[in-house]
Amino acid sequence: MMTDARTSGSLLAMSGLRSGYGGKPVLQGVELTVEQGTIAAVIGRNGVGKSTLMKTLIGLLPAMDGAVTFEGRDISGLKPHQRAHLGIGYVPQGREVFPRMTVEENLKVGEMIHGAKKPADYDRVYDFFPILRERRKQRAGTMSGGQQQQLAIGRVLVGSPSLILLDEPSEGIQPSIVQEIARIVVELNRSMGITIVFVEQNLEMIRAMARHCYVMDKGRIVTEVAPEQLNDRETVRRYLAV
Amino acid sequence: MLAKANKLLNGPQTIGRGPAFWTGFVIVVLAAAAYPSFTDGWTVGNTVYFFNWIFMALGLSLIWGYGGALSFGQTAFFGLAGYAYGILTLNYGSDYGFTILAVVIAVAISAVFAAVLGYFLFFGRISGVFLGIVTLSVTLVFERFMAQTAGPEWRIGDARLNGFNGMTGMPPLTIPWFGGDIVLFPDVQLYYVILALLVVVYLGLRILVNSRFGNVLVAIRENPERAEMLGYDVRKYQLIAFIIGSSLAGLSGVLYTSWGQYITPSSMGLTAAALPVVWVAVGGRSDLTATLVGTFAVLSVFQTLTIYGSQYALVVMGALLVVVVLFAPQGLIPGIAGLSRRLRGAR
Amino acid sequence: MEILSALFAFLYQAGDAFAFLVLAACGLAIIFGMMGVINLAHGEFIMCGAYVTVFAVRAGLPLPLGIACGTLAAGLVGILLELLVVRHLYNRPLDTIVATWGISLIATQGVLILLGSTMRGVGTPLSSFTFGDYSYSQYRLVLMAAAVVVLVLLYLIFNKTRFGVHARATIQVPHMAEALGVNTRLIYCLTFGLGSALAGLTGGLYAPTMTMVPSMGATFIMEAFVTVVVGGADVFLGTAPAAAVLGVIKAAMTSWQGQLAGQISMLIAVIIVIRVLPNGISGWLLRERG
Amino acid sequence: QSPVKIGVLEDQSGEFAAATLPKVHGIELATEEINKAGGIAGRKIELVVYDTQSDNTRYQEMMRRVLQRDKVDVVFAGFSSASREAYRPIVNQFNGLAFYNNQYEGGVCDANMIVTGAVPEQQFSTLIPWMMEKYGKKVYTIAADYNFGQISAEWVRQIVKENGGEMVGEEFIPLGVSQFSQTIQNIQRVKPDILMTLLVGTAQASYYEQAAAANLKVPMGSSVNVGQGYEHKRFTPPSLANMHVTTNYIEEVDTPESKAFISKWRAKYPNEPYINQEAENSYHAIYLYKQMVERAGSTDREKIRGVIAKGDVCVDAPEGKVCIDPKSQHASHTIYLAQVGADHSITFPKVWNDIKPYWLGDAGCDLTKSDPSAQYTPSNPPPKG
Amino acid sequence: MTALLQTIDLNKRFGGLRVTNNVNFELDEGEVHCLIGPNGAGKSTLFRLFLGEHSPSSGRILYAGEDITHLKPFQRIRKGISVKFQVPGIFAALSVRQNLTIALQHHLEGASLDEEIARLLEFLRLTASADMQAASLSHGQKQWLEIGMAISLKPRLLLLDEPTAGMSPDETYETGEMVRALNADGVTVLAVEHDMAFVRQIAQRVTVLHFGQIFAQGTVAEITANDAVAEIYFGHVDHDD
Ligand SMILES: Nc1ncnc2c1ncn2[C@@H]1O[C@H](COP(=O)(O)OP(=O)(O)OP(=O)(O)O)[C@@H](O)[C@H]1O
Ligand SMILES: Nc1ncnc2c1ncn2[C@@H]1O[C@H](COP(=O)(O)OP(=O)(O)OP(=O)(O)O)[C@@H](O)[C@H]1O
Ligand SMILES: [Mg+2]
Ligand SMILES: [Mg+2]
Repeated sequence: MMTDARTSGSLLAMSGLRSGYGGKPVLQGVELTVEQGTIAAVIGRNGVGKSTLMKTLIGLLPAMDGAVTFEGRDISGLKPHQRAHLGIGYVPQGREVFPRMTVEENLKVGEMIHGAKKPADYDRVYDFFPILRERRKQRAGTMSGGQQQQLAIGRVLVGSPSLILLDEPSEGIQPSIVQEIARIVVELNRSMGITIVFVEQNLEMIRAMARHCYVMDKGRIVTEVAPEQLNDRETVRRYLAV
Repeated sequence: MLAKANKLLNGPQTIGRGPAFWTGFVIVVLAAAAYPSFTDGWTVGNTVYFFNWIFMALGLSLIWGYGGALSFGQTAFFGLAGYAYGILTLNYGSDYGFTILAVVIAVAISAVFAAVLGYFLFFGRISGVFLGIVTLSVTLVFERFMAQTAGPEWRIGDARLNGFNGMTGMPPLTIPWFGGDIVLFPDVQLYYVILALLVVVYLGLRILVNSRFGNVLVAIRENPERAEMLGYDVRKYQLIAFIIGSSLAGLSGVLYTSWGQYITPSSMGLTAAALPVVWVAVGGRSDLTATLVGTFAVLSVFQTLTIYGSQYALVVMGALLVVVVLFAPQGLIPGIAGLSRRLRGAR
Repeated sequence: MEILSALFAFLYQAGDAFAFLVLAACGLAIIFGMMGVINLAHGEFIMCGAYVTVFAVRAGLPLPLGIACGTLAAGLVGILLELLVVRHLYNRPLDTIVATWGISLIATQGVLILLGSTMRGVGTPLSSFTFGDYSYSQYRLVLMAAAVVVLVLLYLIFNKTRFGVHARATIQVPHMAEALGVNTRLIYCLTFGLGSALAGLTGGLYAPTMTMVPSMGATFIMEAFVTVVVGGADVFLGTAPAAAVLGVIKAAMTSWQGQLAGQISMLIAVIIVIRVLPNGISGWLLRERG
Repeated sequence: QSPVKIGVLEDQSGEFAAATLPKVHGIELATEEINKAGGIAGRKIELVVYDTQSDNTRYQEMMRRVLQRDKVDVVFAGFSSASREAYRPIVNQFNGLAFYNNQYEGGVCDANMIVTGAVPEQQFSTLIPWMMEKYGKKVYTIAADYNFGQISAEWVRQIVKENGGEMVGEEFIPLGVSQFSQTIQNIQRVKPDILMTLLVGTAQASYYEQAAAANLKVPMGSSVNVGQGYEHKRFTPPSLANMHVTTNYIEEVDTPESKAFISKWRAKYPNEPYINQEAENSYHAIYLYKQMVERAGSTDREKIRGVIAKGDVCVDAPEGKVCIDPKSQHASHTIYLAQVGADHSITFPKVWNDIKPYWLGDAGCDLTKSDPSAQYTPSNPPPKG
Repeated sequence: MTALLQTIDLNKRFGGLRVTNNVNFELDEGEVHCLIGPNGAGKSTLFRLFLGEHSPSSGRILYAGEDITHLKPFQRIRKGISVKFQVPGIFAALSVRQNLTIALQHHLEGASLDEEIARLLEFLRLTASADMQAASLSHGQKQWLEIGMAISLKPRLLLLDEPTAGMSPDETYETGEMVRALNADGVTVLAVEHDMAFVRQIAQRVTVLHFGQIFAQGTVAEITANDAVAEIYFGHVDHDD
């Protein structure tokens, strides 16, 4: 567990966050606070800016306006690798594994989270995703879609991040492993206090994992719903219907 | 019919559309037509010389800019057609406008060779840098081979290949005319012929790239797998583009040869092979207009530098290239277009 | 003895061609093969290494130290260029053709203006040895050994070190490497610097055997590109076998039919190899490995 | 009075710059001297200089420019034979007059051209018999694989045969080749008495260093080294040791005329790496032209050719007396045999005076009668008749 | 014979790995068939074999009774097969409109082409983004665009590899309705999916692939009730919503 002072405070906070592509903002002023040690889901329709938010948090997109604070420190000006060194892990939408490197080498890159200050824990990752152990020497580009997704998740776990940003982790994964991932995430959160922010469409997974669920629309967080409420078709319609 | 032509001329694959652009186009063509009356003989002949190269650049724009296949071998076709013209005219003379026929045959020869080479390349699924290196190798094989044909045994009919020193003595273009052929030395008459040819080729290519064919070509550039999965025979389209582009290189070669009555293996060497790539990349490869204007601009700027820059010319040229690439990522012409749009927008 | 002498002669020639191809290509294998930067100024890095080596030796340093200076100088120039120019072009590899062509023009002509059209060389060290009917230069054996050492070192650097893994990750999916904590700017810079330094090393090694002129790099560039491309995407599984294949073909054809045949046969071998293996030799070696 | 305009197209950058820069200087030096002394028939000389960048297409562009726009009276142009062939059609088209001041493979029979460089019959008919007498009869040639090398090799072959020698090998090297291990081995195999090296360009010059490193010590002969590329100055001794070159001039020539010339040169260009034969050719070519114009009373090409046809256009050049042969419009020369020592010092074991460019005239080229505007070789001579 | 697509002893090996293992699969004309199975079971590989992107190590593929094993991919497409890949394959630098044009120009031109594009854009909810570069669409939008291109070909057989990945439940539902509508028009559909709600919505038959072999086949109900399938694929909790 982390120190007490931190457990109670907010780990990650966004205020008035705006960012986008080619001068056109997609995020229109995101306000969100994520508590240390929580699991927060972001949901919303296609194209509202969920992935844009994740990219802005890790720094792949520069913020046009507003601020991101992490552990009480403004990180808006930091480069992605500097943010990673503070312990933020990012699993992008669409996997983005290093295709011409082996599975093992892909995992190796993940060691740099925390600036490689923490010992890398391969065994844990291999235990979570046995296929990765089996295919250690296969080139990542030739793995199946779901296998790549597992690799992308495993890759950040190697570096023991203190915050993980997950963009649609269940995409392309078979149901039993979706459940497994949900279980793993909750377990990591519980045993190591890792904070998780994830974007997801799979309501079941949200229900299984999330403690908070934020709805995004047109580049803003418009409301919070309780994860249990997602059982309710009407709620879902309201926030996610097209 | 007219609507269709209009659509093809103004399609999504080319920049510049609408009345403003075409008014500009007409003005430029008219200005070009009037130009010889305002300038001296050297400038006219020299402008023709620049025009000669543009066909090759346009061809590369088609193959590379639109089709996504970087050919480093434009000069192979340039040289092939140039030599073919020389051999034909040295053997059969230039009477009765034979030179025009020789142009046609020479370009056809380069088209046939492009078809054979292109078949070998595209049907062998060679792509990317591999394509670049194979085409470069082909042109270098030509160069090395032609360079050693100095001996008297290397002759075809009356035409001696003459090794590295190059082939000379071929006649300039002639047009059969009542009361004697018109000989097109690099002068006003040749200027108009080439200008007309350039306008025709430019418009023709514009129509081509905005047609269904052009759509498929850019699709292949973007994602050949997807294009194939939409039912297009990727290899065939690439081959056709390659043949057309290479024939245009052949046309440049013939025009160059007849212009200076000279063709040499070094026209197919490493430096020569890199030049079209540089012109096209600097101008803006994925647009015909940009390529045309860019090539002309690069040629004139480089020549001007050579004239006035003394030994610093090459240094300045190099610096210009670096600067253009850094500050106009889309190429010079789209870069300028974008800048002016932004300036207008800012106002 | 006749046969032994002829056999040694052939091996020596093939080894000589191999060394030339490997050393010409190794810097490019990184800059082009790995980073995708089509570096037409590769020859000028070689020239830089050669010139600095010659200056250093003339200033009194022993040749190996001179070569080290040449390597270092080319590496530093590479890093500088990376910072100023190449850095901005990673996502536009084709534009690197133009930029590096420009750099090459500046370098060649700049050196011509500054240092004159030619310079006195340093002379080949070591002496000759005789085997059978022929006498050979010992220094050429050093070149062959250097080629092998460079290959082994590169293999180790890129496959066994953290830097190597990070470099490959950066080159394949840069933004992801960055997001995982790799300082990609630094990696790019160092990788480019390494490639340039290797070119400089080649220049330094060959400086004692060649005439020193600003355009000397041009004699390497064609061979370098051909070797890298025939090798294919994987630098180390590619460059070495490609150099071996091309080296043997070139040596055999040269001794049988002369230099022109050697050159042309090498180019034709390139065309054929690529036709048969459209992804280069390493693409073929890796095809089934998954 | 309007000046006499002389166009100068030489490669001041690129591959050939090393050998060509002194040519420009030679022209400038002569021009300065003549202008100081009152010019050509009272008219000052004005130079129009362009850098052709060792690029044939630049010759085409710039030759048209000097003739058509700058309207020069005469052009001094070209280093490589290819560049000469590139501009020759243009000179013919505009009926201009061009000086080619370069040692070359010979054979250009063209009324628009005046050649002041040495040609094979001048260099080989002197060098080869001398060397065969001294070293032996077995000759091996390595030559650049293009016109210059091939035609020169043809000359070597012919002269070796005429003098009762034997060719034991011939090898042609493509331009740009810089690695010679195989060639060195081939030479060792046949053990020639004499090695003729007709290599061209900076890449091929690497041969000497590599041959020396492999301990190949056959006496060498050449028509291009030393005189053109001053390799004995650029290479580390003893890589060029035992090289023999026939040249019409190099800065080591130890005559009072030569010494005076060198001191004038050094005063103007103290940093010149070397004053080679092409530099001297270019220098005295200006004086030849001056004499022609003054005697013709005009810069008109036909009038000038009328003067040449008299057969007595001669100047006293730093090398000695130089005259223009009316049939071929080539120059006669003093030929120095330069021998390179182990420390790369030069000695001159023999000097031939007034060697004529006889071959073209003997073979049937007579520009006083007709102008074929062609280039011939021994195996492709002018048509008889 | 009603089989539109049939494989006979189909095998595919990558090095030592047998990814497709003696598959004898039949797809009936007119049905909507779902292919499910664990990650790495070989579903996408099977698709690539159908399309000719991979050539089989052994075995044959028949389409409408004709042996297409050795046809080139584009030739198969021309016979009426169309596909949406797992990883969206679009023409990134071209506008959304051009992407669709390229797919539609096979059988349409002029005004009717423009009309059809407008209709499709509306349908795909991409009207507002019509002139944007396809590269700048969000992940879900790219999926839509690719589906649009696939159906533009008016295929007889439509292959969909994870068409709803990254879509919200509602969008998934709509995609399902679209598939059913196409099927009603006579298009045969073969879809790979991990989203069981979607499978339930559209599938008339389901095939489970495991280690490159057909593991089970049947209706959705049969498959979900199959314990062995639950073991390898669904996991323990079954659910309903
Ligand atoms: N590279 C880009 N360039 C320009 N615009 C972009 C780019 N990427 C995304 N956009 C635009 O930004 C908006 C938000 O995209 P984003 O990827 O954040 O959506 P999302 O909420 O993650 O959707 P999905 O659920 O489909 O992944 C979209 O309208 C998209 O068109
Ligand atoms: N080129 C290749 N080399 C080696 N193995 C490969 C190659 N391509 C695929 N594989 C392996 O084949 C197996 C099947 O992959 P495939 O992509 O068909 O799976 P899938 O069923 O589509 O899985 P998913 O649901 O995860 O998309 C995987 O184990 C994969 O790693
Ligand atoms: Mg997204
Ligand atoms: Mg799959």
